[in-house]
Amino acid sequence: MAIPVNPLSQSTMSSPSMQEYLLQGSILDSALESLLHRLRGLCDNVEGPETFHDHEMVYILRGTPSPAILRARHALDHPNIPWQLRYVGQSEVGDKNRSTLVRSCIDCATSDNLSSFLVEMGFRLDHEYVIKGYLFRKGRMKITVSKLFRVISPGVTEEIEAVSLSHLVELSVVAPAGQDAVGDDMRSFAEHLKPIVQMEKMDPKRL
Amino acid sequence: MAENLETVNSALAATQKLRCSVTRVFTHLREGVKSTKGEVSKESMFIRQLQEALTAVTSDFSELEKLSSSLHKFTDGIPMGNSGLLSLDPVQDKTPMYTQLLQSYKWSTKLQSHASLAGAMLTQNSLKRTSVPSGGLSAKRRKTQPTCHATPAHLVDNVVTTVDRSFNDLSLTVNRPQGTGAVLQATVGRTLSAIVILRGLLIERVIVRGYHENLHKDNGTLDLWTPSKYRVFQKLTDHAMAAMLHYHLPHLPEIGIRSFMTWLHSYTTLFSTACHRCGKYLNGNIPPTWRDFRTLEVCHENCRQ
Amino acid sequence: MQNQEKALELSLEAMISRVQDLKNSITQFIMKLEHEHETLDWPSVLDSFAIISSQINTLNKVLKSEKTPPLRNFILLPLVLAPERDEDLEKLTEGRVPAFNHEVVPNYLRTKAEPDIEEKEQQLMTQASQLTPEMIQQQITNCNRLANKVIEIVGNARDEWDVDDSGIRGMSGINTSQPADTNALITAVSFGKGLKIRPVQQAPLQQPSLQPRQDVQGKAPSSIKTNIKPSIHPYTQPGRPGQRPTMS
Amino acid sequence: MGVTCVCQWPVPDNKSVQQVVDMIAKRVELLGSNKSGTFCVDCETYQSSPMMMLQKTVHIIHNSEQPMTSYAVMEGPGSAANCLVADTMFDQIMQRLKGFYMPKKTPKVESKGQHYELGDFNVKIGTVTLGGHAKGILLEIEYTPCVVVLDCWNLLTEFMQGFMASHTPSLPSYLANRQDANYTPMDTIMQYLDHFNTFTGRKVVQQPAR
Repeated sequence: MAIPVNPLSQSTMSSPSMQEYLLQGSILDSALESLLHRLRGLCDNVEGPETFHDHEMVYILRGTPSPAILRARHALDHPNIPWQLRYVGQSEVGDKNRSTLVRSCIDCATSDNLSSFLVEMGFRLDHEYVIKGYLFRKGRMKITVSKLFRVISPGVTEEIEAVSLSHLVELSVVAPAGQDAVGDDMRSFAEHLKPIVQMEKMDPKRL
Repeated sequence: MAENLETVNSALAATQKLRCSVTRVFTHLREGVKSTKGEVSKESMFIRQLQEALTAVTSDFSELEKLSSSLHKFTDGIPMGNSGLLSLDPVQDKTPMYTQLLQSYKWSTKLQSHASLAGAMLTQNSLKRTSVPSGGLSAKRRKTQPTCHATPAHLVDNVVTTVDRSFNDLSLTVNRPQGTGAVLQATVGRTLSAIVILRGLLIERVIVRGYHENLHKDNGTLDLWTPSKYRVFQKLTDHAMAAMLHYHLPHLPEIGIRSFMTWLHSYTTLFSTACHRCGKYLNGNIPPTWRDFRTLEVCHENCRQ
Repeated sequence: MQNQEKALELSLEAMISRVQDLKNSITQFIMKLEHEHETLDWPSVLDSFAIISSQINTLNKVLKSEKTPPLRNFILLPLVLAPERDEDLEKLTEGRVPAFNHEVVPNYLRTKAEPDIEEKEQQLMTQASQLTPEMIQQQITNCNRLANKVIEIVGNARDEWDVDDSGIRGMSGINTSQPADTNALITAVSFGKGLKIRPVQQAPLQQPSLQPRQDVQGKAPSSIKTNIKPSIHPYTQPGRPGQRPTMS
Repeated sequence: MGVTCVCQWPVPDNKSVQQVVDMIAKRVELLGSNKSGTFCVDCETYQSSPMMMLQKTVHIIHNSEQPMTSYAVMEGPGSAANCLVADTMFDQIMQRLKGFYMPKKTPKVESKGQHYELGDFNVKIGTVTLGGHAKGILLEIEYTPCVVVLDCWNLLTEFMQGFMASHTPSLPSYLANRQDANYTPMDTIMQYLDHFNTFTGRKVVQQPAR
């Protein structure tokens, strides 16, 4: 998939960092078709969704006060496009008024020696997974419907097994901090997906 | 029909007769008056005989004319074959085929005459693109020429693959963006890449770019027009055009391609070989871009003379 | 007298226009049936029926209205029958009745039903008069019972149908996603729960799903780490603490 | 992008850096080259925090020729220099790792100056500054059409002799190891890093490049 690198991202360097607004849900494989059908109708992709097949490796650097976690991701179906390095901050659930999960995030495109570089920086591979699915766009919203696979033997992305019988559904927007109107847009879009899938702000800490 | 045949026969006979009498007139005139001393009787006899002969001619001629006038009706359309029959079509306004036919015939005759003129001129000032003398092989050439730009695709592929295999650091790939015409992407070592446009097996255009320059446009199609941004490769494109003309062998297109590729392949050492004449690498900040067509000798463009 | 004539004229006009409407909609319907029978769907047929029946209703209303003088009291008397074509009549009837002759007049001007129908009616009347009141009562109850039964069946069928429908709707709320799966997927993506590299090679007998999942923050057994590292990142090997070269 | 050689031009004791730069610029202009803008290469250094077991250094280098790219070069004992090519967002990620990698106290090194074009050659004359103080001169000579060092080193040498005379460098040791590989902008960065390291007086552990 490789979220395209925004060449204008540099201009935002001085401004407060980018934030990701996120809603999550899941859909059983059996009902996948009806969800895709609805998304096809709702979203901007005229020629159906883009597909992606990515391998994500999560690296961790232990230390005080808290470990640093970086996610390295690369597309298995397009080996030539850059790898993606992603920093994801703590998720803030906020109060009832806030319609989505908000977390700071930094996306960075890199060359393919990323994993060895991270290891040399002292990071250790924490876990890895393969993710395969569809990507829809609606304005600046990004909707992914994807299946998560666990990697059976480390580093071998061909031998995989599904984590569950459901597809993960994520609705996200990356925007400069403080644009809470984004959340309302997302909330109203999520309404359109009911009752097939229930998009909610899931607090991972409570799960 | 038989009637006509008879008339024709008699007309033929009359013609023969006319011919006889005319011959007689001329023989008589040729013999002339035997002696110059001039007996009046002899002279007058000569004149009388001539008069007789001439009257015979006139009568024969009038007879023939009579016969031919009776034949005229029939012979009208015949000599022009089928097209003559077209002219008999009474509704000319609706089917102006005959007039068009005449027009086109006129034009094709004109074309032919112009072409033969041009051909004559060209043989006088030949460009000497080929090593074969133009005179002796004209028959052979006429046979081979039409085929070399309409070579079937698999033959082109075969030739390209054999050339591809014969050089280690020259790789060729064939594209056919517009159906029939093949476009070769040639990569020479890690020095340059070139696009060679073929028509059949004849090279039509060559463009040379750097090894790391894009051969494709943003939309993924081959970029056939943008020149290289590097001076060296712009120069090389010029040289390649010259080489293309030099190796132009319409009757042996395969050899043409092979020799062109051999020449192109010699550029693997573009940056690593010094000029053979002046012994330097640079001249005007450009490496030796010239390779002799026959010996592949390396030199700067300015050192050639 | 004049008033009566005026009323008659008005009511006739009204009737004629109603009948004209009715005729139009019937022709439209026939056209529909003839030309669009391939694409025709049930709702549009029902629409046409509804139009026709409403028009018949209004026609009946016109006939029964108080303003309409009792038409029964008027007499139509054919004075002359003519076997020739009558252009005016033909135009008036849109070509259906070309001449006012002996053939058509009895059909158009009759006031009674056809004889065989009359006969059948008579038969039924005699039959009815022969029945005893008890039998009539019995038949009425029978009929009612049957009707009730049919109503019940139809009602049941509709209830079942509704249940099915709501079942589908209900399912999409309940069964297209499972909260457990949602949680599993989100924890996996966020913390790698269930994705940690496990010593599959060392424990081939154990089912992967039965393995205890490692704690997110907890340290994995060192044997596992060292076994996995070299296979992924051979460069990490030289960098051991003990081998650090001295800096000058 | 083509084969590039970065080399140092010595500054004699009796002249200032600026004087020497002007002298070189004059020579290059005499060759017939055109000024085509300015350039800047800067380097920021992060040091791993003492609690980490291994002492490691990460240099973040930017080159104005590739304005959207950050080069992160990792140097550490016992490991070869490893260079990650990333976009500029990597700088922000480094800031998030404050607990582990701290920017070094020493000021930023950068090489800044004029950019000249001469046919297919590019010449950049850079003044190296360390926290605002001019420290020396770095010349960058690029031959754009060629991507293999082995092929065009002689040619490049001939070109450099044209205006550098006795200061013409020999093949940089970094390039010597990658003579046959395709040249990448990263290779230019590594050469700059080597030179920066000598300017800052850091100990340079020459590692075989990958």
